[in-house]
Amino acid sequence: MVLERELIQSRGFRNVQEGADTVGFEIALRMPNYRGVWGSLIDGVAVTVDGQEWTREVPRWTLQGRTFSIQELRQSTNVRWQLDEVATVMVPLAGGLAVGVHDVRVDIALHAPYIPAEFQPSIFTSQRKVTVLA
Amino acid sequence: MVLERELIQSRGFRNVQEGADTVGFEIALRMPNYRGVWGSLIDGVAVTVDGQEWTREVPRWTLQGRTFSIQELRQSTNVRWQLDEVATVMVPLAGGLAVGVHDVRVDIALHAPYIPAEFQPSIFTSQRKVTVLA
Amino acid sequence: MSNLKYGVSLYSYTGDINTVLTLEDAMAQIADIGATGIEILGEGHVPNYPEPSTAWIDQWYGLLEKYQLEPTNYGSWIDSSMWRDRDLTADEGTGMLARDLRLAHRLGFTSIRPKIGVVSMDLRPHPIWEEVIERNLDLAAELDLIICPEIHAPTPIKHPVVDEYIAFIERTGSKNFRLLIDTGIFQKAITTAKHDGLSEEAQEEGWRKPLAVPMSDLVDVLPYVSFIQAKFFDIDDDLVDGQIPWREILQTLKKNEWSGYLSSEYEGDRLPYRSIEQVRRQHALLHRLEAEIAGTL
Amino acid sequence: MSNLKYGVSLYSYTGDINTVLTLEDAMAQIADIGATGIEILGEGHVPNYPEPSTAWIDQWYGLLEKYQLEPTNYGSWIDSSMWRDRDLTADEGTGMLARDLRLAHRLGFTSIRPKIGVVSMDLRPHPIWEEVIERNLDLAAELDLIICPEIHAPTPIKHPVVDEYIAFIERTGSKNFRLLIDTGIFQKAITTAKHDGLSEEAQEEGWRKPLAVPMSDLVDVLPYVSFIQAKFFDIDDDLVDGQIPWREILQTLKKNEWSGYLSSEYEGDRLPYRSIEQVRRQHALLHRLEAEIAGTL
Ligand SMILES: [Mn+2]
Ligand SMILES: [Mn+2]
Repeated sequence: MVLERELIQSRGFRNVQEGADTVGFEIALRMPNYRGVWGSLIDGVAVTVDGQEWTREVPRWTLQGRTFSIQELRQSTNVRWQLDEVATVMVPLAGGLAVGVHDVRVDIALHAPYIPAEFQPSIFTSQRKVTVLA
Repeated sequence: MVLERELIQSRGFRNVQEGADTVGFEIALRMPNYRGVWGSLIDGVAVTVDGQEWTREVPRWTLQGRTFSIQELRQSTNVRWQLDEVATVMVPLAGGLAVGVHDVRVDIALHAPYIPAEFQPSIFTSQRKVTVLA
Repeated sequence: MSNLKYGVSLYSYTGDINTVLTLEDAMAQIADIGATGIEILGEGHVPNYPEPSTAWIDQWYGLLEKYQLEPTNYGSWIDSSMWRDRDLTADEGTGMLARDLRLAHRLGFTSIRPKIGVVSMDLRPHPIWEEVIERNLDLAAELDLIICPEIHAPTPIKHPVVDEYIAFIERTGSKNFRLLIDTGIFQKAITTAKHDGLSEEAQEEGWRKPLAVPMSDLVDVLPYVSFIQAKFFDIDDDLVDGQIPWREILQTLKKNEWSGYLSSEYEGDRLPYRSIEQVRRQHALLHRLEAEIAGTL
Repeated sequence: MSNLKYGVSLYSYTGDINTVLTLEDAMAQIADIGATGIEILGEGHVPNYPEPSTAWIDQWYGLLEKYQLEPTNYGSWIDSSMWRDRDLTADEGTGMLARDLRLAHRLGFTSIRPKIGVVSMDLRPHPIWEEVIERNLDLAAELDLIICPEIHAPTPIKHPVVDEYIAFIERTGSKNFRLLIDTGIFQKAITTAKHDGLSEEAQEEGWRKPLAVPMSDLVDVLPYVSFIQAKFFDIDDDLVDGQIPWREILQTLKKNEWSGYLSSEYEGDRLPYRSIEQVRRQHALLHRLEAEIAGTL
């Protein structure tokens, strides 16, 4: 399998249900760096949908089948975001997003210890229109 | 494996040796149609390299490991150009092409019997710069 | 009671498949939008067609299971002018269709669309069509496959070709021959989508001219329709399709209690990845419309 | 007598690999240009790193055989600031490098480049580096692997960091520690290639400023150099590289009888498929230059 070239994948953009309630939405992201990294080097992702913003502290991360808050991920030791695996980031939003096309932007923050601390973290930005079906 | 999006593939663009002589060059092409076709529906490919042209009657075709002149291919019965397989077209040219970047254009002619004869063949054109290494 | 099911033809991903989408990626995309049916083109999507390896067939069934998809329609061709010096014989055409029926069955399909070569500007099928189909009706029955020629622009529903198909159904009484409707015949406005390979005039003649078949014509043949290819070209950011009248189509299907598959055929511009997003938009639009119509019927 | 061998690092295909190139496609590309060596990044190109499946390892060896490629250098990292509250300990770093040495060996590599976190704007490596490497020298010897830190812009050759590496080689007498030269240090002209993720200032500081290390500095350390990453950004339609002085580099290597791999590291704009064509151009250029130089030496 291959991933879409855009960091924001079409597949996996959807609302999230908890029982009968829609509690948020999630986005599948391709790793923007040239190597995969340990989860603790991920400093979060800021998400903007149709102008509404969520800071890096908000989205929850699912990597390799395990779910973390960003605070937990920064302290993690044995989970990775690989080049060939998507990260799923979940943004809490009561009622979720309307079915249809949304303008989504992500600013993904990653640490690279071999680059001076003054330049940390690296920020990888991607923006595109994607469609929620349900 | 996947193929390059451009019909003209980078991989497979090379000069062809026969013994000590360079007798031509070859280009690997992705099928331009939405289905694969039987070889007899291929009406040839015109090739232009850096302004020099060869008509559809000239290039030799290698499909599924077998090599044909275009006249032979038009009469063939059991060879196909599939969506997931490249066709290799060989253009005779004494000495071959110079090592370096070339401007290559192909005009691939395919027959589609479900389209009126008046509109046959369909011509699929692709042009790009590709590099010969040897 | 109408039961509409949704699928996607791999034709939608032309240009993307084998370059930026593997078969598995395409199936994952289809499953991700909640569709349940997958349509393929035998000559397009079966590696080493007409003789796929058993390894590939195993992979095919493994992926159907993994993504919970069912094979719907299998597109085949009867290329009646394969060579310059002679036409295909009825014997040869019969053999071709039989080969595809067997392969379609082996891959789990329940419907097959043979595309027959034409002999005139108004797209009359080659005269062998009737014999080729008739000689395969028993095999189709044995394999539980419906053979359905495609009603495709620029051929409308009210046309001698369609009349002949219906006469054939009535004459043979076969349950294994039906019609496939390509929704391109309902196109109401021009499309600027470029169709690779075709000349300007051929495109003018065949694809850009909105045929705008009225819904009443669809109603007339609906009892004979077994499958619908949901052809479209472009759906914008507001989920508006400027060419295909989806609300009318769905209303007609629901009101006339038609059940079966709507299988996406994206035929717009072939920019990398565009097909993926467009198919998502189409399904979002169709689901929204179906819910709205359910509220009004 | 200098024997130059040519390889490609999968780093070159960043952005393309996993999207428009599978591992096999990348290997087929490398073989197609007559290169014999493949370099990878462990954390980038090994699925489920650091614990690839045995199925993947079998596939890896199968592809090496099919495309007649030999594993050259394996890029690893010792991320000395993995967490916000504390640095990596020497023990932890030692374990990390040992893990990568074993994995590199298991995949058939003969050279490993550990990239160590830095503690200053002039890119001093974290002080654990010396203990981490020293405690792994025996393992490296046992596995026949050369550990080679990368001399990478903006760190030139005449720099305390490189002095320390050379002092380490001389003090330990180990044959398993050498230098890796990234040809970005010879960059003579500015590049406009965009490096994703880095701020403008970081790029200004590190990548766009031509460091233009003189060839005489390379000559001085050449006896310690075991591997060369042939970093480049753009080669034009006439096979001219405006940034990296390949003629001087090859002349220096040939004249000083250096033997080993030049492994392509394309680091220009990440437009889809551009890496493939740029690597082809680089190899065409290097082969042409090597032949020209052979005629003059
Ligand atoms: Mn159709
Ligand atoms: Mn490097």
